[in-house]
Amino acid sequence: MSAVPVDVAALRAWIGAFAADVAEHQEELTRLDSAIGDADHGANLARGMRAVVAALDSEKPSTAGALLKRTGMTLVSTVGGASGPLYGTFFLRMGTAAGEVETLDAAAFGAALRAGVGGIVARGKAELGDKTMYDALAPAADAYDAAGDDLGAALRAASEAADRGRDATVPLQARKGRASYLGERSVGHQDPGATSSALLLAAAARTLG
Amino acid sequence: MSAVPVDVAALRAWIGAFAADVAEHQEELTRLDSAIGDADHGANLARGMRAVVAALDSEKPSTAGALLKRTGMTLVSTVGGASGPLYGTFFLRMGTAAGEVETLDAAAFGAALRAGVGGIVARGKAELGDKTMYDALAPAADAYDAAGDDLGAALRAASEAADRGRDATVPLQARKGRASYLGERSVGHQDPGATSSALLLAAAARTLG
Amino acid sequence: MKKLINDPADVVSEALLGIAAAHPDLGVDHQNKVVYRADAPVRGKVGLISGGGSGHEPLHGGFVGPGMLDAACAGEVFTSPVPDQVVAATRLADGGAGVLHIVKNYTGDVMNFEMAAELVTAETGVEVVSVVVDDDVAVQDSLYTAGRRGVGTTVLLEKITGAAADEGRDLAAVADVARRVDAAGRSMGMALTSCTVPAAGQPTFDLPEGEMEIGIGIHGEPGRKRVPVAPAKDIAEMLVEPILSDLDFTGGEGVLAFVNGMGGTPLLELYLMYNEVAKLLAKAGVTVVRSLVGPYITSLEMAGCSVTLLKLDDELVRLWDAPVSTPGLRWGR
Amino acid sequence: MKKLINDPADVVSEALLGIAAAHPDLGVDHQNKVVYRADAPVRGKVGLISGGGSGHEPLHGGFVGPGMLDAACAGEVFTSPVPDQVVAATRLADGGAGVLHIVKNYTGDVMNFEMAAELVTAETGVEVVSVVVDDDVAVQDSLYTAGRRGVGTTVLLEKITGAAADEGRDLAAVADVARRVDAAGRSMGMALTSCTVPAAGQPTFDLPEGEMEIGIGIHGEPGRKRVPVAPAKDIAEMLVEPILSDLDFTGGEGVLAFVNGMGGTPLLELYLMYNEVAKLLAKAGVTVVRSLVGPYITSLEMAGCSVTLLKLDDELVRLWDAPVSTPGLRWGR
Ligand SMILES: Nc1ncnc2c1ncn2[C@@H]1O[C@H](COP(=O)(O)OP(=O)(O)O)[C@@H](O)[C@H]1O
Ligand SMILES: Nc1ncnc2c1ncn2[C@@H]1O[C@H](COP(=O)(O)OP(=O)(O)O)[C@@H](O)[C@H]1O
Ligand SMILES: [Mg+2]
Ligand SMILES: [Mg+2]
Ligand SMILES: [Mg+2]
Ligand SMILES: [Mg+2]
Repeated sequence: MSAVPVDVAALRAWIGAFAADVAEHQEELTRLDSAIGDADHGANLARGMRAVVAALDSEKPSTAGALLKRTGMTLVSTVGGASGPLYGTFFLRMGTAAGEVETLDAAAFGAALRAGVGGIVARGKAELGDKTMYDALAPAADAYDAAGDDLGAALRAASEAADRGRDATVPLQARKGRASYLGERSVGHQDPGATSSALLLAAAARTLG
Repeated sequence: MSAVPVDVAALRAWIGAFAADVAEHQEELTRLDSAIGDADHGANLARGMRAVVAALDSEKPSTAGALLKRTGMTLVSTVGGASGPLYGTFFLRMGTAAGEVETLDAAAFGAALRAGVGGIVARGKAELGDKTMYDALAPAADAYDAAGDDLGAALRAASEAADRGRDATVPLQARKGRASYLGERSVGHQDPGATSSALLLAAAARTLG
Repeated sequence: MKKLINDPADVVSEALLGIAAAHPDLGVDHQNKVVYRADAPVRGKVGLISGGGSGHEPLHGGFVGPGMLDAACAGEVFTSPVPDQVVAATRLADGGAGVLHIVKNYTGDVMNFEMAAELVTAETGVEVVSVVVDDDVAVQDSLYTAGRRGVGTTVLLEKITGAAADEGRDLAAVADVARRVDAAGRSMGMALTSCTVPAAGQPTFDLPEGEMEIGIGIHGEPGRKRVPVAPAKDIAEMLVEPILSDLDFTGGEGVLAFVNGMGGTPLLELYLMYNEVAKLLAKAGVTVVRSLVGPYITSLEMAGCSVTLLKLDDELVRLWDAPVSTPGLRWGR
Repeated sequence: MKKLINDPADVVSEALLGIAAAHPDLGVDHQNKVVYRADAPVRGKVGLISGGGSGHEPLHGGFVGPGMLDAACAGEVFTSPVPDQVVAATRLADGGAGVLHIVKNYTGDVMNFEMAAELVTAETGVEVVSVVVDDDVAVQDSLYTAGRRGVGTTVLLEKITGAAADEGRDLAAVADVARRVDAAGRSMGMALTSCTVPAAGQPTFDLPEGEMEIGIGIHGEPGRKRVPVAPAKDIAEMLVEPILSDLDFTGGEGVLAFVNGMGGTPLLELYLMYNEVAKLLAKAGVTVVRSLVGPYITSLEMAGCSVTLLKLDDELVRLWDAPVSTPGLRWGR
C-alpha cells in the first residue's frame, strides 16, 4: 500500500485533472458522440466539470464524502442528458460510501469506487457489453479489487482495464442509450461515455496513486 | 429583296426554331439569371415556348396576324415573371401590325418588328442602356430598317445587331427588372433577356431570310 | 439538389394538392393554381387577393381565410403568376364590392397583375384597385432601379387590410388602409446560404463558409453586398440601422417588430435574433407593442432572416389584433 | 458553421430572452430556463409540463399556453434538461391538482425527469405522474434498444392532454388520456441533410449529395439506413409503410395525419409530401379526419420530414379540436 492515503487534496487534484482532461478531449468526445449519438457528450461533460471545479473552489469541502457528493450534485445539476445523472449518481454514491472522513485508504477508495459503479447500474440498468460507460467502469473496479492493497498499483490496473474496456466497445452493437437506435450501424465506433470514463480512471492513476 | 416573302409557314418555322433554341439554351439562360436575377428565365421561356408550339400545332392559324397573336397570348398565359408580359406583348403587337394576311414582305415584317419592340417599351418602360432585352431588340429593329429591302440581309443585320446589343449589356449597371436591385454588382454580367432576344433574332435570320 | 419532390415541373401543382387535402376550409382551383376561401365570395365584402411566385410559403396561399385574403394565386417557383390566374382569383373573390389586388413590387408581378386587372374589368365589370407593396430598404428607391421590393410588410399588410375588409369598409377605404400600411413598413433581409430553384437544380449563387449576403430579397437572389459572417448582434445592427435611418419609428402607438425566417433557419435562432432586434429598438427609443417571429415570407430553404418594422397607430393595432383564421396566421377564432 | 448566433454557449439563454420579449403571455425563468404561462399555476387544474433538449422548436416552449402546457424546460441543444429545471417547472405548474410530466423516451430525459420527480415530491409533496412518449417505429422496441424514441406524437399528445386538463379532469384521468395518445400514435422520419449542434460547430454526420437517411430521430443523429435520394412519392412510402404495418389504422374515427418538417425543409415541400401521404393512406383504406402540416418538432436546420399517424376516437377528436392558444398551435381563441 502507498505510503500516503487519499486525502481531500488528492481527491480535489483528481477532479481537477479529470476536468482538464475533459476540456482537452472535448472535441474528441463530441466527435465520437456524432458518429453514434447526438454530438453533445464533449460539451455536456466539459460544462459540468467546469461547474464542478468552480463549486469546489468556492465551497472547499473538508471531507472526502462532501467533496465527492458536491461533485455529483453539481454534475446532476449542470450536465443533463444521459451522462449527467449517470456520472452524478456515480460521485454521489462514491461520496456516501466514503463518508465524512478526511482520508481514504486503498480499501476505502475501492469500496467507494465500487459503490459509484453500482450507482451507474442502478440508474442506467446497463449490463456488460451494452456499449456504455459501464463497459469501462466495471472492469476498472474489478481490476482495482484484484490488484491488492497497493493504491498506486491498483489505480494503474484500474486505468488499464478501463482503457481496454473502452477499446472493447468498438466492435459492440449498442443496446443502451442513443447509440442503440442505430442497431448494427453502431458497430465499429468507440462509445463516448466509455471514453470519458477511461479519462476519469487515468486521471485517478495520475493524481491519487 | 428575297424572292420569297414571309408566309405563315415561315413564321411557324421561326417560332419552332426559337422554341428549339430556347430549349437548347435553357440552362445558360437560367445560369445568367442566377447571377443577377432569380434563376428562372430559362425555365420560364422554355415552358412558354413549349406551350406556344403545342398551341400552334393544334390551332394551325392561317394568317400572320393570327399566328403571332396566338404566340403572344400563349406566352402571356404561360410564362409569368417579367419576360411573359414582355415577350407576350411583343408578339401581340407584331400580330396586330401584321394583320390578317398570309404573307409579309420585308417592309411589312420590319413594321411588325418595330411594333413589337414598341410594345415592350410600352409595357416595361425600358430605355437603351437599362440592361434589358430592349438593348438587343432596339438595335435589331434599327439595323433591320437601315439594311434596305433585302429581307435576308436585313434579318442578318438585325441578328448581328442583337448579338452586339446583348454583348453590350455585360458592362452595364441594370436600371430595370430584378437585376437593378444589385446596383453595381450587376456590372459584368450578361442580361438573360437580351440573350434570349438575340436567340429570337438569330432564329429569324435562319428561318425567314 | 436534395428536395422532397417528384418532377421539378410539378412542384407547385402537387403542393397545391397537399394544401387542398390538408385544409378543408380552403378550396383550390388546380387549373389556375388559385387557393381560395371555401366560402368565397363573401357577399358585400371587398375581396382581397394576392399572389406571386411560389417558394415563399406560407405567403400567399397560407394567408387565405377569414380576416385575411379571399384568394391567392401561385406562380411557378419565384415566377409571378400569369394574368389568367389573377383573373381567376379576382372572379373567385368578387362579392360585389370590388376586389383589392395586393401586389409585391417586382416588374413581373406588377405587369401581370396590371394586365389581369385590365382584362377582368373589361370582361366582368368588377372594380379592381391595386396596391403595390415596396418596403425593402436594401433597394434604393430611385430612377435607377425598379423601385423597392415588396417583402416582409406584405404579410402584415395582408393581415391588417383583411381586417379592414372584414369590417365592411368599401374598396377605396380598404385600399387606403393597405397604402397606409405600406407607407409605414420597412424591411431589410440577409442570407447565410442561397437556395435552389427546383427547375434550376442548383443553388442560385455560391455563398462560401464564412460569408453572408446583406440586403437580399425573397427570391434567392444575391443581395447588395457580401460580408464576413458576423455574430447575431452585429447582423441585427446591419438590418435595423438602415430601417431606422429610412423612417422615424419613434412616437405613435409604437411598432410591430417582425423577425422573419427565410426558410432554412431554425426558430431557435429567430428568437435569438428577435432578442437582438428588441435590444437595438429599445436603445433607439422605439417602443415595440406587437411582434411576430417565424418563417412567414420565405425563400425556399434559404438560411437567413429579415427584419420588418411597421409603425402603428390605434387603428392599425386594432386591425392587427382582430380575429384571423388562416393556415399561416390564426387567432381570435 | 453558419448560424444566427453569438457565443454558441449562450444560444439557449439568448433565445429564451427573445421568447420572453416576443410573447407577453409567457413568463420565462431565465435562471432555470423554464417557459411558463404567465398566469400559472392555474388553481385546481392539473399542471402539464414537458421539456427536453433545445433545437426542436416550437417544441416545447412554443406549446406553452392555455389548452396545452403550463411550463416547459429547455435543456442545452439536444441535451435533456437537468432535474433542477424540471423541479422548477413542476413548482410553477402546480395548481394543487398534481403535475403531469410528459417525457420523450430518451435515456437522458427519462433519468433526469425521474430524479426531478423524486426530488420535487420529497420537497413539496406535489403529486407527479410521468408519461413517456415512445412512438418512433424506426426503432425496434425490444430488449436490445433503449426502446422507441419519442418524436412526432409528442406534439399531438401535449395538445390533446392539455385539453383534457382544461376540462378539469384529475391527474389520473389526464395521465390516462396521455397514455392513450401515446399508444395510438406512430411516427417515422427521414433526413436529406444533417444539422450542426452549435457547440460542436460542424454537422453531426456527412450526408453526400444523392443520399438520405431513413429512420432518423430528432437529434441530428444518423438513422437506421442510408439509401439513395428518391422521389417524394417513394419517400412517403418508406415512411408510411412501416407505420401501417406496426398498427392497424383503419376503423375508429379515422386518423390525424401529421407531416412534420425537420427545420430546413420548406413548407412547399411539406405540402407536397402531405399529398403523397394522403394518397397512400387513401389506398390503404385509412380515413384522415384531421391533419397538421409544418415544422412542429424539429432538429435544428435539418432538411427532411417525419410522418405521424394518430388513431382517433370521438373523444380524442373533440380534445384535438378544443381551443388552444400557444405560439406554436393556436385556434378557437
Ligand atoms: N443506460 C445507460 N447506462 C450507462 N451508460 C449509458 C446509458 N445510456 C447512455 N450511457 C452512456 O452515456 C453516453 C452518452 O452521454 P451524453 O452524450 O452526454 O448523453 P445523451 O446520450 O443523452 O446525449 C454514452 O456514450 C454511454 O456511454
Ligand atoms: N422593364 C423591363 N423592360 C424590358 N425588359 C425587362 C424589364 N424588366 C426585366 N426585363 C427583362 O426580363 C428579363 C428577366 O426575365 P425573367 O427572369 O423571365 O423574369 P423575372 O425577372 O420576373 O424573374 C431580364 O433579363 C430583362 O431582360
Ligand atoms: Mg449525446
Ligand atoms: Mg428571373
Ligand atoms: Mg422570376
Ligand atoms: Mg444529448
